[in-house]
Amino acid sequence: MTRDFFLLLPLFIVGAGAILLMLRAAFGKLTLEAASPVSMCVFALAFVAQLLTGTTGHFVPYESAFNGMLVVTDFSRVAALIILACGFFTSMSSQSYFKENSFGLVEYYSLIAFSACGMLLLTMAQELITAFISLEIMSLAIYTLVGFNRKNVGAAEAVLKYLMLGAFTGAFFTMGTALIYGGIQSTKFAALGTYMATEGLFHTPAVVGGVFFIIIAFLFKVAAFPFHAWVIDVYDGASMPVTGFMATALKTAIFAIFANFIMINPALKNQWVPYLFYIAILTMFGGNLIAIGQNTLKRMLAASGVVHTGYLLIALVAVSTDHFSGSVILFSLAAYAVSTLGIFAALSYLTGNGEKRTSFEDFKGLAKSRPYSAAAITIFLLSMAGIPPTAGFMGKFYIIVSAINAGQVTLAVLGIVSSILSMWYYLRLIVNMYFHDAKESFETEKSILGPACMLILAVSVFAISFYPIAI
Amino acid sequence: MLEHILSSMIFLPIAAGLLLLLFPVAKNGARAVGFVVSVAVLILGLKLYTGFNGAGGMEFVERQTWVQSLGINYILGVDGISLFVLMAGAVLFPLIYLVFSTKPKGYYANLLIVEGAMAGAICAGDLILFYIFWEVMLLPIFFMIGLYGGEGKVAATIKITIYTIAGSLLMLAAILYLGVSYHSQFGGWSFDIAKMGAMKLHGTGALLAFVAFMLAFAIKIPIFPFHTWLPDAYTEAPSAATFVLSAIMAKIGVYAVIRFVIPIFGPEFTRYALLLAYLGVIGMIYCGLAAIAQKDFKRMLAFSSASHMGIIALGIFCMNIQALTGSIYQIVAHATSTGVLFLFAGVLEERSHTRKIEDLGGIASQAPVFALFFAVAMLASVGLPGTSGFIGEFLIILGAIKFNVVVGILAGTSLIIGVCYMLWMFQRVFFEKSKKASFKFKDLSGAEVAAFLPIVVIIIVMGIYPQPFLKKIEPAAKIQISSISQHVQVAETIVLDKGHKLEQK
Amino acid sequence: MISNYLTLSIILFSLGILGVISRRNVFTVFMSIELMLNAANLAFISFSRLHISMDGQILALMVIAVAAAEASLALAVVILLHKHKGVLDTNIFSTLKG
Amino acid sequence: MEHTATFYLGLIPLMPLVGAFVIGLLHVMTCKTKGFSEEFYGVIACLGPAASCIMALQVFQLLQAMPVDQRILVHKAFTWFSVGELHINMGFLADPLSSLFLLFVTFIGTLIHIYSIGYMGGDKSFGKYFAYMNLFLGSMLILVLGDGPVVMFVGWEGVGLCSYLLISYYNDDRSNVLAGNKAFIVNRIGDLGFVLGMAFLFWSIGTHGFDFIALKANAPMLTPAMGLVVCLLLFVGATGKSAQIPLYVWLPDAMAGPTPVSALIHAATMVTAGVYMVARFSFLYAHIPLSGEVIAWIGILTALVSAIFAMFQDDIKKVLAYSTVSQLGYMFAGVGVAAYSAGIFHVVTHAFFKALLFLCAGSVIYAMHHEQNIWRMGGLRKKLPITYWTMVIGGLALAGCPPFSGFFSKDEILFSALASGHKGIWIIGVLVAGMTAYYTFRMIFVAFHGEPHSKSAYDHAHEPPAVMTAPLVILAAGALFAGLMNLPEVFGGHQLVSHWLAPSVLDHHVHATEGMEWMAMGASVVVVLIGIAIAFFKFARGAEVPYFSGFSKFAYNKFYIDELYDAVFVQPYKLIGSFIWKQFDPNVTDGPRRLTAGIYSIAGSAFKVFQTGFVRVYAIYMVIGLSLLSLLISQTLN
Repeated sequence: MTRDFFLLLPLFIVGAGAILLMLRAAFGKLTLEAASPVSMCVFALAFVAQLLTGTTGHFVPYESAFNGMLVVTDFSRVAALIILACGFFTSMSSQSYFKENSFGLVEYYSLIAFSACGMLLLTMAQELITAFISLEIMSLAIYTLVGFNRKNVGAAEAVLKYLMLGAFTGAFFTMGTALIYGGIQSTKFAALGTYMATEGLFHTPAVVGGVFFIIIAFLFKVAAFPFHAWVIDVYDGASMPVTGFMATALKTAIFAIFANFIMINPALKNQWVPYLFYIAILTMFGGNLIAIGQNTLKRMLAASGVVHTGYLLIALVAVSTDHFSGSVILFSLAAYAVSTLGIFAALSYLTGNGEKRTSFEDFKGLAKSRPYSAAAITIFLLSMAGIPPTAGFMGKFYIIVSAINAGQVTLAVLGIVSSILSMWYYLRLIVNMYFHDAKESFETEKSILGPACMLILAVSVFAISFYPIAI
Repeated sequence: MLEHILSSMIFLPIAAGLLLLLFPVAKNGARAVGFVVSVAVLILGLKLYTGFNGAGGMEFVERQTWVQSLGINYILGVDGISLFVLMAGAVLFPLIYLVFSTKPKGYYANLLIVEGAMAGAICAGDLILFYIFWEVMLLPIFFMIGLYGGEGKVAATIKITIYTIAGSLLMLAAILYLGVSYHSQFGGWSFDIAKMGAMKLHGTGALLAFVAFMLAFAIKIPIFPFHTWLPDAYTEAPSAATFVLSAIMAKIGVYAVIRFVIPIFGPEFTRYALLLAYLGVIGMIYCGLAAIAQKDFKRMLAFSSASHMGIIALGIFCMNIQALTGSIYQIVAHATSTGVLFLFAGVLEERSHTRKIEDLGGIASQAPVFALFFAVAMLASVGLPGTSGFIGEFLIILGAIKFNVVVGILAGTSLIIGVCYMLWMFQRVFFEKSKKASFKFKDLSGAEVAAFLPIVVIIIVMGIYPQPFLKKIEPAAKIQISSISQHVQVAETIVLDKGHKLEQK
Repeated sequence: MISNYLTLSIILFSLGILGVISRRNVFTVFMSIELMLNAANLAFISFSRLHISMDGQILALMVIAVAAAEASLALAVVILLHKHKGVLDTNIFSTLKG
Repeated sequence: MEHTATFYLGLIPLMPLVGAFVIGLLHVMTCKTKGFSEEFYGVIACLGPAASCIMALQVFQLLQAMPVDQRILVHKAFTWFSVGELHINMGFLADPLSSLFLLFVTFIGTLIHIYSIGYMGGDKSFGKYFAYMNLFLGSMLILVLGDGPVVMFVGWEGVGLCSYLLISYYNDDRSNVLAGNKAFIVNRIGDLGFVLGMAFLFWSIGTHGFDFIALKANAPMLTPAMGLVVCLLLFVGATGKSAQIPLYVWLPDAMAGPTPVSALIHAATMVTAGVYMVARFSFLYAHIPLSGEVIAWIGILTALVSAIFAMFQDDIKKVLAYSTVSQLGYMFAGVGVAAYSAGIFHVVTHAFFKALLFLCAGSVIYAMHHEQNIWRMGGLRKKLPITYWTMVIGGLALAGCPPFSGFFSKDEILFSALASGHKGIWIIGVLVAGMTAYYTFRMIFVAFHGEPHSKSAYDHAHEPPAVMTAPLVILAAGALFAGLMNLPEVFGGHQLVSHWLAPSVLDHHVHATEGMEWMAMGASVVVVLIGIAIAFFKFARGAEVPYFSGFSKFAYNKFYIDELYDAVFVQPYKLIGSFIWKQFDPNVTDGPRRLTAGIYSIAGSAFKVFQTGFVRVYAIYMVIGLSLLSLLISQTLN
């Protein structure tokens, strides 16, 4: 009983923190300055709690009460850790961001916490409606965050696109759920798994269609080709820290549930491997081709996010269904998260008031006036590009090893080719920062948290890379 | 200390370089630090050299487990081959700090990092470790060219980086293929180079992996036709970077072929050795011809360096002890001759503020000492007997003749080609009437003489009394040769088919 | 018998999709999405009738609740967009592109 | 056999090298300041050669003391390099052949050093000159003493380097440097032949030991085909070093160097290295008659062609240069017909009289303030008596009229050619002898007889100092009497040189009737006298600058061989180079990379089009993707 409580403790902490923040904001008891440390504390607390429940294994908390809708596994636990860390660093960098931009409110932090709640729930969800609800908890908060800058038409447009398409896929998800319910009279993953094991994949068209719809929904959420188009514009419209948060935490959560869902039955996974194979390739190369065309950092990073989705799909294809640990997926998610958060943290204060510096041109000569920021950004970019000894390299390394190990040599090679292609736009920024003369002095408001966050992440880029995992 | 001597040779410079980058230091301070550290590395290297007994196997081995589940370990070690590549770097690096006195902090710091990274790549005994160092050693060069290079620096930087990274990422795929096939053959994971030799590789997979490896190394060396990045990079790079690229980094490419490709891909290597040998020798001639057309002495030296690399590479592909030993010896010789020529080019550029050959002239009368040193290095690079250049070149040609007559004869032409452009350049730069740019050309200062004199001495000594060095190289080379000897039979029949086999009694 | 309900729900769902991709007015688009969600609900309910179990009904209720939350957010967005441009044509809101 | 005194062999080359090092060091250290006095340099410079000359004498006596069949001294200083089957010792070998060379190389070298002190007086980089000269002598001695091809090659290339350095000694003038480059590059072409020859030799019989003794022992194992390849490749090296067709072109230009250099390097010693090498490898060439044929014919043709050139030159040094080429041709003809001792003997005598002639020319040039055109001299007989008479002696020796040294050596070559049945070679040889006599005395008469052509120069002309004339006299004595060393039996001589060389060269002894020998001798003497006579009647009473036309113009311009080489080799080389650099490398070799890069960036900009920004379009993408996927799945269903 208590164990179950402890297992869900991080979730409770974050939720409580979110509500607390909201109330304090409502009563105007909390300044914007102080809000971000508070939410940092919340996330840190949750993180520690998550670490303390470090028991290995596979638990079903409050089985009777929740009717086995949530399952805590090592996989979900690590995913939760990543998500909490993302929340922590996002609220850290947000403070410096709101020093530059004026539209900040305390609710912002509570929304981040709420969305984190949804994500945590999502990682544990083992039942479709729970998944749907947690998905919506997450999404609704994120929608609000995307459109948080009410004055900015770009933000409004972004939220329109995101909300519209998100709801659209939500509808698919529900329809899928309905069909599966119709097929097997239950919406639990376990039930679905056993059903497939006994009856086979194609016994009832309802199940086939349902599974199809649900996977489509996931593919949309992770922005896989051809469901990727929205992500560029939405990231572009959203404000920096939110973009970073979406790019990392949200992706982690979705991949967690995606992996959980597709692993419920080997046959299911094997049925989807060929499709995921092509989707992964298209996603990587589509992303690369979009990325080289871009002139603003945000859009480039969004596109590179699409490319990384492609890598993660490779990992998904490659993970072995027997003894599924998902360590590869999580490691590469962590590696990607660290560098992406880092670069967005840096950008959230470097872009200046109203995000006036956004294009590659604007960052010419950054190294001259802000050497440390430039160095950190370089580290993050190299990590994204997968240059050793950064975390990004190890992430790609594990993915490709597992791919070759799973016999997907083609995927492995194409993955490497795509990372050759990706060198182009990462280098472009480094070249701009270092090898050109400064057009401006990059004056920004004094703030500690943002740079501090960036430096911590820069260090952890290397720290993570040397953390060995079992494949 | 002595049991971690390799690690300290690797990480001392890297740490020093990173610290220099992190904290604000005056340029002279940075230079002093760089000099001290590189000298320290040199001392360690000398300890290593003296402690090395040259039985042929790996010595000073260090092992640390890293990623247990994938059998990735931190393994370092040197044998007769790597020892000399390592020593070349250790000996030559202090020079840079003596010669280039007025450069910014980052310049010196990057040099330190690249020194450490290259040492790592040379000593690495694990494929993943090697790959990591292999990539890391490019970054400082990337920044040096981009930050302190000439006009066309950005284009040159992008070109060299994309080119080399493309190569090395393919090599990564090949490395992973090796690991996985080891896994499938012996159960456990391992990337230990020593164990790789035991694998039986066959089929297209092995071939592709071989191609990927060769591609990466061919780009680094560079072997024709993958040399096109070289002229731009060598020319636009600051002289120290060019020096590093030509003197040591290119050699690591050659070294890597010896260390990885020969033991692991014996059959493929022997099958395609002839083709590769032709590429090497064609590259030698091709770049030698291109060198004669240069107006810019740095670019000319770049092409000459490429030309020499062609013949060094040829030495490996001949698969006999003379040629292999020769090319290992030539690695050091070339580092001390052409590498130093690039340093001289740097001096020339700094003092005359031009890279155009026709702007210069009559320096020999202005700066006799400089001219003398330059001449010695130049003669070594054209392989004059009595200098270090001859031994290696002679051994390579000898081995090439044994391997394949046509290749051997073509390789012989290097005697002529090299001397043509070198004399041509020497005449216009050092002889004739002195022109405006070189009119009041300052001769080498005492410090510079002190810096270059040891190298000149090394060039001469290596030419007159090479045996002590060869004694250390030969056993290791023998091991490499024996590792492919069982395949050489196949290769010889293929050569026979080509009909170029030298009749022997 | 039950199949008719399912057919109806499928038709509604398809109509929703059609609406989303064909209509330009933000309101209509959101209404079509609601249509899709309700098609799903219809499917739930008919299935629960088929299986003679109440789960489906519960699930339908939950979906409705979520849909309501979503709709509220959608309305907020609609107001936001109208503030900015005064029109609700999705094509107007295409400044982020390329 | 090993001997207690063999360390001399190591010391002999070392002495001049040490001298070179010391002088070079002093020069480099003091070249900016005033520097040391010329005398100082001169003395140090002469020490090395003198010392090695004395030691050479020691070695010679040592050998003499030994029984004839074991006259071999070997000194292995250290293992030079050894890889696999290849073991190269830094070893020195003294046998009759090399000891003979040692003697005259060191002797003449010393004399020329002494002479140079006077000739180079007042030169701004006096020290550098002597450093180079000593370095040259050291390399030459290594070449001579090397106990194997590889060590020999060290000296071989060393002398090439020194000749380059000394030709381009006055390096302010582009033409001199170009001459130096030409010499070095042409020599390198020859060296390519040498290296390849060594390589083939090694892989065929060298694996059991790669020094001359072992090679000699294993020579019979050599297959004829491989033997021919090796012999010809080595001979290519010889043609480069000894200025034979087709690689003779560098030697005339080499006259750009100071005259003593021309005397020492480009007449007496270095250029004979090729002959020496062939004699060294006589154990190979003796087995392969065909290679001998080739050598002999190339030699005699070279002799002919260059004699023709010499007849029309007006630069005194150019005349001598071409006569050197032509004499070298004789020597090769000699060794070609397996008369090695005759060839070597001619090398020795030629060393004396040609050095003498060059030094005489040098003192003329010195007297005329660096005027080299014979048509601007004239009448110098009274002004420079010593020079004149020594030069006449040298001329007679060169022309080969008895009893001067040249006569015996040249005659021996021609006779052995005839006796071994090479009639054609003999006829050409005799002809060339006549031409030689003609152009030699043309030069002497024009320069020393008749009226002075330029009064002013004539008035300033004066006999050079004793330090220059003394060597002239000594060499003149040599030129006069050197021939007696190898006096043939018909004159009651004992052919000392031939017998001395017998153990180390495989002479192919011919037995012919005395009558034949007399006939051959008579013929050449007659031709020589005719040649001198023609020269006398044409030029002795003073002659005007000739106007060349037709064949003479063609010959005056050396058959335009240089222009031909330039058009056929040099220009194409440069063109290919610039073509590769300007066209081929950027467009073809680098093409694929540029193409991919271009395609990539174009595709990138093209892909932007799909990001329309219309949310409806994105929804449509989704639906399309969805329907495609569902299609695929329905495929799998049935």
